[in-house]
Amino acid sequence: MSAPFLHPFDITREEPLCAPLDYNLKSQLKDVDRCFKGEITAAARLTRDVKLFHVRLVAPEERQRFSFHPGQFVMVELPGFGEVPISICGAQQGFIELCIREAGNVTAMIHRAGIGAKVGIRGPFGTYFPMERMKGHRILLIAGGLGMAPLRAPIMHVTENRSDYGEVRLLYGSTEPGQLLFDYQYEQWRRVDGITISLIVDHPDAAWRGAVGTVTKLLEEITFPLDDSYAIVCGPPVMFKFVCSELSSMGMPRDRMFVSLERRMQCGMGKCCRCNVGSTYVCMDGPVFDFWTVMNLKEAI
Amino acid sequence: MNYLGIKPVRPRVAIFGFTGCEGCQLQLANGEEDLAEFLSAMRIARFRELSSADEEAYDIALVEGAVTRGDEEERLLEIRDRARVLVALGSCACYGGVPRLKNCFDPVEMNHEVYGCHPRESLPTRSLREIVTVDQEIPGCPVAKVEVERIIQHLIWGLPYRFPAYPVCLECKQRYILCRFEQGELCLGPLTRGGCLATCPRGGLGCWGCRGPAAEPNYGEFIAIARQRGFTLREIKERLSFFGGLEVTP
Amino acid sequence: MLFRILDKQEFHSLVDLMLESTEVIGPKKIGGAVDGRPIHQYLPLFNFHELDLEYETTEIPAKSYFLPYLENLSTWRFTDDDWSQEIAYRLHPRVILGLHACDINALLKLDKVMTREFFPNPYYISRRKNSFIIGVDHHPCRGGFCRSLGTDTVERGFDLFLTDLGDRYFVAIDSERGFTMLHLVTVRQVTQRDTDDYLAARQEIASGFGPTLELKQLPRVLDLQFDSEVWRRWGAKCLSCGSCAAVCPTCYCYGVSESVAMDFTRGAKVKQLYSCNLPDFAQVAGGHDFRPERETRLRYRYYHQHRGFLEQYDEPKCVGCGRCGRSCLAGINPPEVIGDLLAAEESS
Amino acid sequence: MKINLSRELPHLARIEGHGNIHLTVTQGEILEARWEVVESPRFFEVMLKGKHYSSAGILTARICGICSIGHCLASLRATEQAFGVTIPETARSLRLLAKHGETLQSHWLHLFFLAGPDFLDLPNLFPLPGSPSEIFQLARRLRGVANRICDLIAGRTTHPVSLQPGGVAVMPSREKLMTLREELHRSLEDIRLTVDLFGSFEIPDFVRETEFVSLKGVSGYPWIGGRLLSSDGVEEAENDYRRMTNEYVLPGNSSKMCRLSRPSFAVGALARFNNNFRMLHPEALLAADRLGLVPICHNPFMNNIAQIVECVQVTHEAIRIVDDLTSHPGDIMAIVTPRSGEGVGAIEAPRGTLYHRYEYDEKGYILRADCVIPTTQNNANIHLDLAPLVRRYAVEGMTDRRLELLCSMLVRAYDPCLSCSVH
Ligand SMILES: Cc1cc2nc3c(=O)[nH]c(=O)nc-3n(C[C@H](O)[C@H](O)[C@H](O)COP(=O)(O)OP(=O)(O)OC[C@H]3O[C@@H](n4cnc5c(N)ncnc54)[C@H](O)[C@@H]3O)c2cc1C
Ligand code: SF4
Ligand code: SF4
Ligand code: SF4
Repeated sequence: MSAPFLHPFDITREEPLCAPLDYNLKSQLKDVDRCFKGEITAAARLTRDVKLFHVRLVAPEERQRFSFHPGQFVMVELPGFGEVPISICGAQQGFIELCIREAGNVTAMIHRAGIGAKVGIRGPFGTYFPMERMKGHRILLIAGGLGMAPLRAPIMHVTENRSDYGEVRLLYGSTEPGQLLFDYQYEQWRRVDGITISLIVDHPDAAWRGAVGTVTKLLEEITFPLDDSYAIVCGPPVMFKFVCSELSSMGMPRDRMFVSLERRMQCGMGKCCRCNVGSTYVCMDGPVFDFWTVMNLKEAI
Repeated sequence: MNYLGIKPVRPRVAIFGFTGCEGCQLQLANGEEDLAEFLSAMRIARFRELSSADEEAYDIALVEGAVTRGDEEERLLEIRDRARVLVALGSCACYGGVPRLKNCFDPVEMNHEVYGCHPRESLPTRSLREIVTVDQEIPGCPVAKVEVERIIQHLIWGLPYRFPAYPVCLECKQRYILCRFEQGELCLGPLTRGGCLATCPRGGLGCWGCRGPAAEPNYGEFIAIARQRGFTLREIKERLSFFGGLEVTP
Repeated sequence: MLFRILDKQEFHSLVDLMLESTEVIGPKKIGGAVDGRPIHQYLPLFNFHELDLEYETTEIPAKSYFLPYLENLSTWRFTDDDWSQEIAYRLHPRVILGLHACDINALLKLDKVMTREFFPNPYYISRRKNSFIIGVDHHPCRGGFCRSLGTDTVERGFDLFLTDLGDRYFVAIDSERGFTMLHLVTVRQVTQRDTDDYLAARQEIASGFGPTLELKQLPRVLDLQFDSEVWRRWGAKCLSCGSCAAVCPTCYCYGVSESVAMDFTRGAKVKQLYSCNLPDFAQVAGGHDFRPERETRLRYRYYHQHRGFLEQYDEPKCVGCGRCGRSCLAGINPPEVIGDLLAAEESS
Repeated sequence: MKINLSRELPHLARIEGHGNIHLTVTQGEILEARWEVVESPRFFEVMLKGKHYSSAGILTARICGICSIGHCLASLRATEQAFGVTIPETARSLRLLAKHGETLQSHWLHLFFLAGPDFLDLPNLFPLPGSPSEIFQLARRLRGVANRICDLIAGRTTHPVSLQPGGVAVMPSREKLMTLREELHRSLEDIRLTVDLFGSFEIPDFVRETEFVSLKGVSGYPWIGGRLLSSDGVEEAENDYRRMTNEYVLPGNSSKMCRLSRPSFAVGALARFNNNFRMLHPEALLAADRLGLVPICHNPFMNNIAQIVECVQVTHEAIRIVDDLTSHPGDIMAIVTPRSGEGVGAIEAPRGTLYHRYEYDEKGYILRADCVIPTTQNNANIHLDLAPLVRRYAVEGMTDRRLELLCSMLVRAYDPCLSCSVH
């Protein structure tokens, strides 16, 4: 037989190839595994094991089209080394801010990569905090430990659109004063943006003048009614479980509290199954869930 | 050459051999495709099997073989002192390996049988970690070169290497290899740490467990399965004790 | 759907034609087990005689031709301080011949995950669209329970589907390229006699099935029996070896590992199919594990097959091929585990 | 000429295992020239006791990382002799092919990485970063072919898996064999380059008459089994190997020693060549001729050259075997039924004749085992070569350093395998 009787199907040719410029658009997504190239333009140490990275997408066009919602995450790729999910903790003037704790191999390597190093970025992925729905309401922002990282994006959103929201309270607990993230911004949030900030630590040092204990203790300060408020709670599972139960006993409906789950992830696209909780993909149906949903997920916390 | 903005260091590596077959050292000279890259990624301070160069200073010591004599123990302690990172290379170094099998025989009789009235010094076989702190183990009889490369890279970065948690069975299935149990043979694949690409089952031999246990070996169920398929406890124990890495419980 | 009749001699010519110009995968006998049972696998064929359509089942499903166990996701090239990424999809057409209904049903389930989701998987799509699938009817296999799941027949997902009528095949055609392919040989229209024979053949196959499992209540039972001792009992047997997921035609979970050459000039990002029964499946940094015990992992696998997937795609993920049970050394198999669960629910 | 020299060369480099040379020369008189093996003994013969026959080949392969295939084959042969098993013809060919792979692996390793640096005046053959030398590339390619033979036939480059009692467990596919054939064919060019390279080296001119022991070739150059032959005219059956080896223990050396008609004898490439050169392939003979290797050669340094000649021989044999395998493949496994009895397996390992002997009980468990290793047989010969070598060159007024080097080169020329010899 002369001509091949089966014609190759070329996925890259079938429709015009479109780089995944905006993962939030269900646009003609083809090369889902191709990443944006991002350059680390700045890396600042926030605490002993946490650094804040500014990553600027190298291609101007990609930079322009990159958009995200607070609560979403990206996959940060070190080519030839590994890829990890990291929440976006802010984006300004063309760069993405990532707050990364040295937890294992890949994160340790990111910490070592010098300024100017190029990393891969895929995303943003996942669900986000319903900032639209919260408009006009009181908001409680509650963080424990590194939970401040995913919480920072909603804080930034609130400060940028301050007039859209009612009273905003930030409750933040950490093990020790040295572990408090973004302490250099508290003044501004307080004075300029009118956010009430309460801090608490487990193990105070000599200089610490604030409250001592766990973040649940700060909830005692809250006197206003909660049935019409919203809460975003970020932190380790034990922490948000406590906080959310406390909040609901104080009258907040469970579907007005939002938490962000962390699971092992290898793709971010609902394919590798590593993040599955029951039937739920944390990467696609989460990482942001309301507490009611979390309670109904078996093995979630 | 910079990699991700980091300049990789070329560590000084020394390779030593104790009681063993030197097959693991030999693997370092195998893997022809990237042998030049591999050897250039480090500065080989000492590799007696292949080189007469002998530098005193080194960062990483790769030690092959088990310890069966007093002088070996002394040398090991000295190497531990000098090396920043001590790596046990191969199953003999990690678990005692095949040389450990002699431990179940009477040492005096054994010596007499082989050397008559001129006995040789020989202590019970010990693995390196029974004597010194070992920073990294690379099991295998012999070690898999690809894995050695990955581990050396991790040592260069100073980051821990994570072995596959799964047992050999997964790789066996994924390579279309027929299960040895189905062929009526015994195989330690369900207990043994994967990562060898199921070399033995692929070559038509059950796994002998040279790489030590997988993350969560289920010994009890394994022995029950093997017995149910007609293997005697003697056979199962002989197999489990072969390379010294697995637990031998009745 | 269109139907035609293909003489066996013509089928032979068709396969020969395919062998001449494309890669052809088909069931091939590769040996026997100690108990004398023949062992088949889907493997590349080199001539018609290697093809054995009378096979009962294969140990490894055809999934590895769509989701290879090891697949390169991207290749990296490094230059000083910079890198580039190369992604390549498999573009060569190939014929996969002799799939049973359960295996085609399994592909349909994978299609739902891989092609119609928010993030379609181009690696899969490329392989799927480049595969010409010829299914074949067969008698029920030992250990299979496809009937209980309604996957013993298949209506879509293939190009051609053959039913053996002795000297000829009754061919169902489900694609344009299948129709075109048949033009290469002589086929004829279906006569009443052919239809009668076909229905008789189907009838005979259907009568070969044993009793079926009643699975309607299963999703609910799985929730109710979440803490059942059934899981402890079966879980204690599990070797955590991942064989079940490896041989399952619908399991698609994976892990990714990257490597870089010793001289840092090139690297690769490689995906390896994984299994939720493996100890580190749900482990995260710092060693925390969301499913640390064998029983919770075993339970999770059954959950995903029979409840989780159903919630998302309105059907269970299992096609009842029985492969997982056959390859499990510990003898953990869905009919028994599910049977125990249903019984536990009855008695509680 | 007066020379004073007291040298300990401990843990000689570029040989397999640990061995020392002791030299003491006072006023030109040799007080001591001693070869000592200090490798730790492992007692394999004891470990084998009580093991199932299926373990024997796997266990004994671990005697040596370089000649694991040789050990495995000797072990399998001993077991099969004990059980009266005849392995199928195809399995026999596959085993021989694996054996050839090992011979190439081992000889190339020795020639390039162990002995080669002496002639090139280098400490080793490691590549310089960025620019590996041409000789390194040549070595890499040749070892690559050798490794791929072992990988393909034995399932792994070191410690074979597919060589099993009764035959060989897997038959490589035709496609893979064809690729191998092409590779072998292409490697002939590299072998020619190697012949040229070694032809350009100056091989020390030292002669000491000795006895050479090897298998006796009947229809071809001998590798697996058959009668045993010495250049002094002794001939024995495989089963009577002990009359050929006469092992004895010397205090101070962990290795045993052997003797036959004289106080020492030699085994290995040179011995095989001297005893069987008539069976060589014409191309191998041509290579011998080009490299000045003439039978009967009594220069131990020429063992290196005999190895190259054998590489030519083995490559041609391997090509022929692959042709046979692709044209008439057959059964590869015989049924093995254990019975009580004893058997001997003699193999020409890269370094010389290797013997395994086992006694089995009726269930197939080993009662007694004996392994005689080539290096054990060579040790006495190495030892006895040292004094005349030192004497000859000391007279020429050679510097200490040169003399030292020459002594280590002599030891290396035998390509000793010390872990083996104190198995
Ligand atoms: C949605 C989401 C958002 C996150 N945001 C942040 C953040 O803003 N800042 C931050 O510091 N960390 C964040 N993490 C956690 C971070 O992903 C892990 O710390 C990181 O993956 C650890 O990888 P490693 O290679 O350094 O550690 P290792 O222990 O070496 O991990 C090996 C592999 O395990 C997987 N893995 C391990 N732990 C986790 C984990 N907790 N979550 C997911 N995968 C894991 C990864 O695939 C990783 O490649 C987030 C995780 C998720 C799921
Ligand atoms: S051969 Fe061994 S490793 Fe492979 S599946 Fe069977 S038991 Fe597991
Ligand atoms: S299969 Fe088993 S014995 Fe063989 S290499 Fe792998 S771990 Fe070692
Ligand atoms: S779970 Fe088992 S029976 Fe169901 S499809 Fe997978 S392998 Fe087949």
